[in-house]
Amino acid sequence: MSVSRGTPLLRVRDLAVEFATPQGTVRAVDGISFDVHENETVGIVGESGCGKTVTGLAILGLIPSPPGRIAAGSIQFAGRELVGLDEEALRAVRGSDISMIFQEPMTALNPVFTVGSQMTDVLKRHKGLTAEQARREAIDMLGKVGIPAAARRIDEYPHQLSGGMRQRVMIAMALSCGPKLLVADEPSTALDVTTQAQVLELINALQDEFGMAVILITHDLGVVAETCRRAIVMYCGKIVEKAPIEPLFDRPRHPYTHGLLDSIPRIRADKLDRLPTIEGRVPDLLHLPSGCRFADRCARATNECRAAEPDLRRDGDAAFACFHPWEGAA
Amino acid sequence: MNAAGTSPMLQVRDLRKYFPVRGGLLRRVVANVRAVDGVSFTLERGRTFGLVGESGCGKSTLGRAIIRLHDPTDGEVVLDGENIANLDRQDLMPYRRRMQMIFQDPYASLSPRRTVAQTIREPLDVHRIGTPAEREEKVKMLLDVVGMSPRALNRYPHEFSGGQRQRVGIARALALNPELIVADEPVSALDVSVQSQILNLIEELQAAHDIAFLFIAHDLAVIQHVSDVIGVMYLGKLVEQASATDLYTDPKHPYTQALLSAVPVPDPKTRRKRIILEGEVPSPMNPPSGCPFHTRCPKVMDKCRQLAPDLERTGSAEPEHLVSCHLYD
Amino acid sequence: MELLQYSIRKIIAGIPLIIGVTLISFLLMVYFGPDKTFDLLGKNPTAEEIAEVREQLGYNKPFVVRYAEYLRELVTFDFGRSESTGEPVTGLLARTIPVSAALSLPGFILGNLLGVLLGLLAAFYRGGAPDKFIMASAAVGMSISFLIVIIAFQIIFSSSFGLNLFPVRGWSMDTFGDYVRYVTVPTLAMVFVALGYNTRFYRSVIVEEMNRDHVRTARAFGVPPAQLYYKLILKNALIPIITRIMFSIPFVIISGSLLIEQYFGIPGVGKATYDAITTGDQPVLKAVVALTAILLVAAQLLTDILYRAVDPRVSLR
Amino acid sequence: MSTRADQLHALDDVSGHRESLWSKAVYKFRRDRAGMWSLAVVLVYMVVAIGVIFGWWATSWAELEGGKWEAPSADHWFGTNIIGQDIFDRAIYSTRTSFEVGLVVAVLATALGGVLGALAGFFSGSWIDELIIWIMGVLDSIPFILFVAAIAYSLGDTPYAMHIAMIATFWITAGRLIRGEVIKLRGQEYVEAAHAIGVPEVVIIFRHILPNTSHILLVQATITFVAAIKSEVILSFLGIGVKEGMSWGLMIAESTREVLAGFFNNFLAASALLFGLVMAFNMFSDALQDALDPRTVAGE
Repeated sequence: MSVSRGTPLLRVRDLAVEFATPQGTVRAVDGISFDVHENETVGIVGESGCGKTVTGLAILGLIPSPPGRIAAGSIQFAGRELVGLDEEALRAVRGSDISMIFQEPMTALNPVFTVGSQMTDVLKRHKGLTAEQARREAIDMLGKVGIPAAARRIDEYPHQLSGGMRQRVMIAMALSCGPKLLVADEPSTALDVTTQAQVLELINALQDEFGMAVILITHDLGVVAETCRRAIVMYCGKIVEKAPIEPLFDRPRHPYTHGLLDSIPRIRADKLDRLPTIEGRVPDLLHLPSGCRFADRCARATNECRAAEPDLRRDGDAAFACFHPWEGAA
Repeated sequence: MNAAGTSPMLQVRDLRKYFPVRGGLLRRVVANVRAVDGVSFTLERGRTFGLVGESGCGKSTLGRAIIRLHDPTDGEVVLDGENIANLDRQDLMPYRRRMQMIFQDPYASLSPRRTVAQTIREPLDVHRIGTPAEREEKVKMLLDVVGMSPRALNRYPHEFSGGQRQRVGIARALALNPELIVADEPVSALDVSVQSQILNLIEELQAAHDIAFLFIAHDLAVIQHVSDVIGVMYLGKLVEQASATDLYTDPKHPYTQALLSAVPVPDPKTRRKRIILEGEVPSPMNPPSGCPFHTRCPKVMDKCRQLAPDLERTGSAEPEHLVSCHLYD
Repeated sequence: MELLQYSIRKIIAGIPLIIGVTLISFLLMVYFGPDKTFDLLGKNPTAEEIAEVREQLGYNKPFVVRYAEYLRELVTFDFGRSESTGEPVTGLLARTIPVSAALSLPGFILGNLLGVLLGLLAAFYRGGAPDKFIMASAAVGMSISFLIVIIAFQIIFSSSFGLNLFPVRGWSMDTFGDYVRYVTVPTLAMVFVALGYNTRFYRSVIVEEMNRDHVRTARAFGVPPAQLYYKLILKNALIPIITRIMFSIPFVIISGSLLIEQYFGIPGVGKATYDAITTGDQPVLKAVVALTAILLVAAQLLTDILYRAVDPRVSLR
Repeated sequence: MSTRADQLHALDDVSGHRESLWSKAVYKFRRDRAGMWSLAVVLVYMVVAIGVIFGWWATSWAELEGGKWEAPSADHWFGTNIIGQDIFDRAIYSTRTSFEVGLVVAVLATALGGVLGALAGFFSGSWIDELIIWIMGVLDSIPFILFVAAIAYSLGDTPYAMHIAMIATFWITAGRLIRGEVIKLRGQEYVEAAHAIGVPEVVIIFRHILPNTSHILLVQATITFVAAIKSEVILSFLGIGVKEGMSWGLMIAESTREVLAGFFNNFLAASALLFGLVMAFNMFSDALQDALDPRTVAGE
């Protein structure tokens, strides 16, 4: 592992995000902590409703408020606290130091402005370029993300581009001001398999070129395995396990990670008759069980698990929140 | 049922479904979207044919045309020796009992204002099967078969999770004891941890009731897991068809190869070389001449641009392995 | 060229609408409208006199023939003379329509402009005190009947019980000063009545646009709020705004405000039409209905062309 | 199979939320203070209207009980009008007229709009749809007041001319909304599932599709109710609305001859009662719409 253990680029501590709903307040993210170092790719994996997207939005201060708010915790970016920063200061960070790309390439771009106008806006604002310079820079960026005939396409509108192309435009926009951190929220989920491969390859290539850290938010364990160096597994707003990729996929400690990895169908020569499963379903955030949130679905759960919530336990490079983890390295 | 025991249960022959695009003042047909453009395959009783392809390739349309949710433009759908592609509503009714569908979106596939019991009973009511009391019994039995408690009977769909709703949808499909079920992306809208439950359930039911499945999905791993035979679709056509193991170990068509190599594998130790396809899928309104894949094919030849290849046997050892590619002429 | 072709197609496509509007209106006039025969006759008319008047009025012809005549009049835009006053119908329209337009347009424009502004303001402070205040005021405004507003404003601004600043009723456009004196109170009433509805509508349109994914994208790239609202959101919201405004224009011009014209005694086309309905003055009614339908088709065409200018996704093909 | 099934049975009971769209809406509505207050006011008006129907009060609205333009007193709370009728009684009696017009028009117009809209939506693209859209376009193109005036005038002899005219125009909004919603629902998978089972089309429309638009119809009915009340007043004022009985519009028409002479009681009484009802109903309608909005009901 070549991860530097100096000051992390991003330091999240005890972050909690709450949403007010008619039925009561929901903690979508409940006290999570993690670091992201320069130039590394960290995956945040989990099923819908686990809080992974909310975590991404919180880093950029984009939690829709109302009904949401950051209830507790700290987010430090390059040593600077972002929680509690005023809007104007946050705006200076967004799109310049930290960028974000979203899941839906079809709706994430403004339909009534050209690709060029949306890109040059960002460049003019954050880098103070003239219209002329910004346009040249934008064409350059579009070329870098592999858009053919960029000088012509820059004047097109989003609806004239395919889904894959739009996601490339989003990436070009996100990288145009040279961010140190890119938050990519399911960047390839809405795309077809072959286009997904193109986009992931592109993010990987550009990460090396631009030297930035990437937080890749996804539900797809395959995507994490192929692109990330470390991963954080979330369940019901909590981190259940975080570890470098190889031990995580080889020897998952938390029963949830373990079950998830077992249960996904894989392409393999020898067909399995039955898939191992995780029984039951993800609990509703409004009606969380007491104790460990996974206990109801866990074959290893004991009364201890139903009584108290396990803390995240450190084990070398990794950490997991479980009283009865699977064995570590043999 | 059929006297000729050797003939397959479902035969699809050169099936086409075009959606007309109307334009101009008189709303004339100015173009056709060729969603399904000449597809043929057969499916044996109790087996699973997996249909895989990217969005817009026509796989869902094909499934819906087979169970007559769409009226096919051309071609035959032969169920036990009877071509049902052109039957009218009335004549189709007996066949509706024999083929059913499981849908993708567990939130949209159940009528929100109807209870679970009403939903599962509806097919029995429509086809007037048994007495009301027998129908009640059958509904309870079906709920048990899909692994749900009788307490669910008088509840509404929104009270259940996605996986449970999908179970109700499966119970509804089973109510008429169909011989064929078209399952259109039945797990893609579910959470990862629930997908395997539903896949297992489908396989159990198939084994218990000898049901043939047409299983449609975009996820190659899911398809490979459930299918006996897999067909790969591209732009309304089948480009390759092979047994599940064969397709994985020895993909022939350059598109299949690219597709397989693009699937992210949840195993960090296998860093394979991906085949990255250039460009985009052409519009089905205006498909390219010759081979539909030639615009993106890394191994394109002159011949591919003019002449459309047929879906044929290759020289490989496996007799059921068909591919539509000039590389193997 | 593309625009011309499109316009021609649109106009042809509008024919069924024009036919429908004229047909239904004409049916109503012929079968349910008042019979004017005896209005034109003296006491104790003879059978011949009756027949003659009916002939003159066209009452004895089959409906189809009369409707065909109507269509011919529509194409030539010659509707003959008013049966009540004998004035040529075209002259009557030329006299009354400008009055109605001059009466309604200031209120219409102000009502929409203020509505957009208040809508933006409310949307910007969504959930906050300014939003609540604006929306509560809009709800109150919407709940007061137009009729009450007119009467109340007349009392407040024009009577000796109030400010007594403006004439109680009547109309004059001889000088600009006259125009302002007569148009102010009606305009205030129209703005007051329209503002509640407009503010609500524009706020909901803007809020809808605020919730779109691309707005989140813009925020994620640090777009400041002013630019977000006045450029990114407003341009997207223009489509429903244009639709609302364009489809109101024919009614603003043609029917003006019947109630205001009636109450303030203003000789506009709304009042003329109302009089025509009560007296069964068919030539006038036929002209007004035909004109409304034609203007609506024109408004539709114009709206589509404006869409094209605002939204690149709209194609004229 | 049984062991696994048992596990799942156990889990069925854990399943969290049991609220339906309607029970959630009721829950949300009851927490909406403005909504509850407005509902209370509407109910008070309704009781007043019912009392008039059963002859509990305001029975002497047409009787000459006092002198011309008497000031408010213990006998005549709002004073008397030009011929000495009790203004309070007349205003109270008019509540019944408003409610009757509002209810009849709201229910029938919404029902008509629902059925025609559903037909158009379900058969969208076919001639049925084209025909219904054409009718909607045509009726929309005739200036509203003139249209109502024309029908009301032409059917002058029947007491329901005004109702018919309003229904003929007010159904269009509901029709458009329902058509759009049905087009959306028609593509839903549960409708496809019904087709796959072989359920007849009529049954699909009325059992599977239309019930899922009921929240839209309900909100639309409240909006139509308000529109009908307001239109009734204006039409009665113009002399083409209520012919028999009493209405706030007729009172206001009466008052126009009085206000310039400085007698405001008639005008104020009618205006205040009209405003109170419309305002309360508007707020009720808003609260209902909020409570039934599926986007907020989803509670995500």
